[in-house]
Amino acid sequence: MSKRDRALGWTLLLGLLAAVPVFIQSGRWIDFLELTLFVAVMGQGWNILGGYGGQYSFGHALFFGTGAYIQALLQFKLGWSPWVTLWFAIAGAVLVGCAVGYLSFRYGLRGSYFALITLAFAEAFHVLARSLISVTEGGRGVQLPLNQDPGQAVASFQFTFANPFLQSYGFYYTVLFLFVLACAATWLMERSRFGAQLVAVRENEEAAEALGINAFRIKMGSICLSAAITASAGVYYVQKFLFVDPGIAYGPGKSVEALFAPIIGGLGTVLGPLLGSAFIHIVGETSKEAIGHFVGDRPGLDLILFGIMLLLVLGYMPRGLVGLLETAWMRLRADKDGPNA
Amino acid sequence: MELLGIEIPVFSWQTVLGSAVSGVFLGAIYALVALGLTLIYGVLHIINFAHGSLLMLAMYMVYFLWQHLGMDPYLAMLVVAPGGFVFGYLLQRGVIGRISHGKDEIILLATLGISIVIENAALFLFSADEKSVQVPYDLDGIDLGVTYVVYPQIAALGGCLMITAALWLFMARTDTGRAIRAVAKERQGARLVGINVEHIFAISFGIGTACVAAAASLLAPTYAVHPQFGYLFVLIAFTVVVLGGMGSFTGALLGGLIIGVTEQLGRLYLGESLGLITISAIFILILLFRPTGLFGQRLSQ
Amino acid sequence: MLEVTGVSKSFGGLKAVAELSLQVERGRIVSLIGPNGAGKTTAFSLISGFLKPDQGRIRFEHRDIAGFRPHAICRLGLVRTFQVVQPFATLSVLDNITVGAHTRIRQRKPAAARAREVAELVGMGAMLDQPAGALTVAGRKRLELARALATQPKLLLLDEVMAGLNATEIADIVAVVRDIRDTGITILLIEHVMQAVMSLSDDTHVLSHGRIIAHGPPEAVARDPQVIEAYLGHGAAKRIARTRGADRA
Amino acid sequence: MSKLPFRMTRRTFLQATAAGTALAAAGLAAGPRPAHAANVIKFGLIHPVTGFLQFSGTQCRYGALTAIEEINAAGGIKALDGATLEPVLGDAQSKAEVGAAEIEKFNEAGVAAIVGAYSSGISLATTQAAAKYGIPHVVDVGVNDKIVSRGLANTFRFGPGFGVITEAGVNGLIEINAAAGKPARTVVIVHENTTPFGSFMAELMKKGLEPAGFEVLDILPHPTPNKDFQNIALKIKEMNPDLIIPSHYYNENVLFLRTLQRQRIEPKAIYSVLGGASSQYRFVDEFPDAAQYVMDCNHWFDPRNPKAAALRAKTEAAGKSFSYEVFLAYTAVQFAADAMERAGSADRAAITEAMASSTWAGHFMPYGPTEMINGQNQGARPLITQVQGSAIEVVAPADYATAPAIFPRPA
Repeated sequence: MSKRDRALGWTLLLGLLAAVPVFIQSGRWIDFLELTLFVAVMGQGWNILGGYGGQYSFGHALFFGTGAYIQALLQFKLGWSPWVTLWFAIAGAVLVGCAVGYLSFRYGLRGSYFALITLAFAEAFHVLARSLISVTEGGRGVQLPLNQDPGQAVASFQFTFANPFLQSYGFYYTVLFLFVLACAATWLMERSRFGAQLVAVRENEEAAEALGINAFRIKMGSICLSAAITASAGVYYVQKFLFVDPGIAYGPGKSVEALFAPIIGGLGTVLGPLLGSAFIHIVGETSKEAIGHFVGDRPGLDLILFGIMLLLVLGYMPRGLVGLLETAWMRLRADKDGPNA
Repeated sequence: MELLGIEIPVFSWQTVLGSAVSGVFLGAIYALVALGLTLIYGVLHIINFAHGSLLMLAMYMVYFLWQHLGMDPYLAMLVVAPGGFVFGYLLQRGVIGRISHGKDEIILLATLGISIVIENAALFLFSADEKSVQVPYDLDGIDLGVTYVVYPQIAALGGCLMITAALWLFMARTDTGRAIRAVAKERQGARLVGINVEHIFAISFGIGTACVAAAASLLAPTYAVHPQFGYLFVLIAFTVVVLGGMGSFTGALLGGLIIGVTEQLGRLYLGESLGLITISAIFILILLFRPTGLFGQRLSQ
Repeated sequence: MLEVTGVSKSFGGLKAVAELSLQVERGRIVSLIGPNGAGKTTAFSLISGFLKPDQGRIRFEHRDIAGFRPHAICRLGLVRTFQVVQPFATLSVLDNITVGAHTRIRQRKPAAARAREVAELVGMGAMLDQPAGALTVAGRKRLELARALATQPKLLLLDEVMAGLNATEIADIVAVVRDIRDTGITILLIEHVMQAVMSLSDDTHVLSHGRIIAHGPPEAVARDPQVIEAYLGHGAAKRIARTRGADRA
Repeated sequence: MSKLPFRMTRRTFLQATAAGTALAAAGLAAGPRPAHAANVIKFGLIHPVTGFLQFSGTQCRYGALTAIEEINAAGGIKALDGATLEPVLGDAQSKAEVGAAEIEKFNEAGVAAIVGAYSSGISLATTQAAAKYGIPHVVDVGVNDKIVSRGLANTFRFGPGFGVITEAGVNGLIEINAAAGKPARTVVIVHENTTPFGSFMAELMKKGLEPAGFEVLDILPHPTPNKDFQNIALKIKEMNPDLIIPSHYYNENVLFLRTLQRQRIEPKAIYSVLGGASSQYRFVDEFPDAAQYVMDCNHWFDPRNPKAAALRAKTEAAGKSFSYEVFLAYTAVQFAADAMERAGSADRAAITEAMASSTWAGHFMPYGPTEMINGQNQGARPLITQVQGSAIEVVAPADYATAPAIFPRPA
């Protein structure tokens, strides 16, 4: 795909996403897009470490959860403004990323060992969040007061009770903003020395070291950026649902969601996480609707269908959706250019 | 007693010993679940997320054999273990091997996808109700003084030892066992000397599944099964595998026992909730300082 | 420029390199030869920081670099290539070389421009967009060289860049190595292709069982009976002397 | 790519996004539905029927669907010319964000009211999402008191929250103990700490029991799910309390009680508060020995009300266990349907209004006539049951008791 095609594609995509209120008024589909973008943001966070850096984390809930907990606790316990706490939430997650990265990379953990240690850290945080009741409120979770004064909607970063536009689109734009930010960061990274070196480390750490790349420092940079982006999804989650508990924050669910999207969409690509997330949600929604429509009340059947479709996609698209898209694009181009040439 | 500001309770020696003994029996259960996983991990180098779902599925099979045919759960092992082997073999050969194209990230998603399918198939077919096998000897046992040990616990420990021994003999004495070890060590080399690597992968996955099925029949008298049952043991099983060394059966056995005892003592002193941190702590420390585990050989990646 | 003094390294009980001492002077091409398993690659790994010496000193431009990490050594201007080539397989040739160029050049565009220059120098100008994984052996060897070169080294350690190539390809790469030297880069190379060693190097060290057994200009070293013994086994030197005599007769 | 039409309709947008997936057609077929078909009132049921909470979610859904079926069979909503209720099902997949997304769908489907969502965490998200559209939302089980205390006008809970349950548990225990001549003094509390439900209870219990002369020897929290209770059993054995108060979910409750039995631990009484299994017929049938004499302060129906017995028979005939999820969701739906009768309208605001002022008494719960204050039914309270033989008897409070408490239990 040429540079111009790509730029055009992105402009079109972002333009469409930004103009969503013009053609979608349905709360259901706004929410659908919101969830898709939310998972895409987490996926982009994972992608920076896993896709570009080749370090597969199974515990990205660590960053989502830490971001969410700090965001919730600072408001709950100290009454700080959410606009202030969010910086601490992101910084806190970056700190956790630093600590986990330092230990893992210093001791040279790669491949499945890295995957397992992130899993172990997420579980350790899960246990701590549940047990250190005086800090985290334990299993009862942290619940933030619901703002019901539309005048305070922006100040309280809550849009359940706000003017009609914010009520419908406030959180949509929040998560779209985060998504654009995450993509911009990824895009800039891809085009920077840091990005080139990160990919080099992924491809061959020894060769990268020989070429003067401090692999440890590069991987640290990658895990910190990854943590920051994933934590921003946690901030959004808390502001939208006003509740977090150990299971939501550190359970395996979010870790899995974060890695699904980029792997299906296309590892190490800017667009991959969005495509993957969209795919997951569309397949999830269609199988839910199809089962609901044709079979009726049979819990689990839709998820069986979802799982099977996932396996099929994995089997037939080894390069993810981005790979599929590129192949299709090339073919289209070839067809168009073919007769003229 | 206080340590670093944390109140450490004091218990009688009977309680501490009882806790440690109960840890041994709990550890046997961990080891049982981990035995199959360590083989799959050691040979295929994959993190099999479907392991818990396979355990759950086997538990259901044991339950149905008991419910409909009145088959004793221990006797059911003779049916579910071979059944598990066939299922595992086909799963690896027909699904995982076929769709993965040898890519790690796809294998990972494939096992996740399979666990989604199996879990929800269980929910769909068997409903969300907990099902438990009731055996007449459930409460009979031996009074060790410090704690009471019932026959199902003893059977789990004994079964664990026997399965470990059987696996060890199989790997050491049979041609298939040797071929599995060859593949685990040097995939390309094994291919060059004419070993059908895909077949060996599937055999290993099959044996791993058979192990977890055998574990299911030993767990059935103690635990009720439901579609989410697998989650109870998945993380622990990984910890045991890493602690013991990937691919090592003796490692899994000892790792299971060590973790069982550590966890019980940790829970005794730190409380049932915070005490679980001991498992994560062992996991992290082993990964950092001895990633090959207690008995593992040096494995690349 | 490079000064190795009394460096030893053992793995388990096996001494891979023992009391290794050698010197490389600025602007020269120095070769390190020896039979398989003599410890040549280990020596390279020690010099470039992939292994830590058990004892001994490694000085590069009067600075003790023993124990430095590879990336730090590279930044000082000493870079190695690998005997088993290690391209960044999914990246294009240009991107591979650009990674090397980034070591000195932060900005993307100048780094890519530099990479193009280097690619021209090693004769890869036409393959810039190919994925590195799809290159032939000869192509990969060149890429390995180009990537290292792009880091703007002062001293280049080449580990068997000619192994597995045919005669034409070897002739090409010999010319490239000379060109590199002519740009002012000092070269230390490990090589099995004797014809290349003879024609290229100003100075040769012979390593056997982890020890330097001979040192000097290549023609002189090639006649050293100890070297012949090391390569061809006990009594070989005498046999060769006899055949040479027969030839002359 | 050809030029995209600038203004997309919802339908074409869907087509565009779903293009490429084989099932796109199926998804479209089930697209937006008309808001109100003739004489049908859409009724949203949101429960976690897959994922970690699948058992309870399924039980709730069964109870709610049964209620809707019965209402329709009995002639629908009479004030609306016999309009029938049409259930719109939602699966929260045990995740709050999925629950909230389902509420958006309910809104577009035009539901008049919602019942759900079993867990406190999901209920917080669904009530909040429903509040945006003013859809009346009856919480069936979620016992977290914060669900109804945050001033959402659309949110109602017909059953009790944990504050009331714990208080009833404490008072019941004090009474029963006093009546038996105060044989029990020392107490150990064992509770789950993974969800809000168990986490809040322990402290409240302790605060209530100590002034009444009980000594709380220890509080032992544990996570859900939990594999093993031997440690807890050993600790209890060492402390040798008169009384054990467990509070957890079904599986853990079963495992805990069986472990006590295996370890031959026989306190004077096991008195659970929201005990999970302690007042479930299934448990009593499967493990009669472990269940014997166990008391439980839990959601329970008025044992003298024949409607409850009928529902139980029906539920068990359907192969389901008659658990509190079933009858709480069942009653929640009935409460909402009654509000529709009172409102004489399927309008959301009118139903909400009718719920807030409801005085409904036609239920089989021991709550008396309904009185909502801030969305909480004031009369809602638990009962105290005890397993006696193969029956679960109500032993307190006296006005509902079917048998006297056997306390302490016979040795």
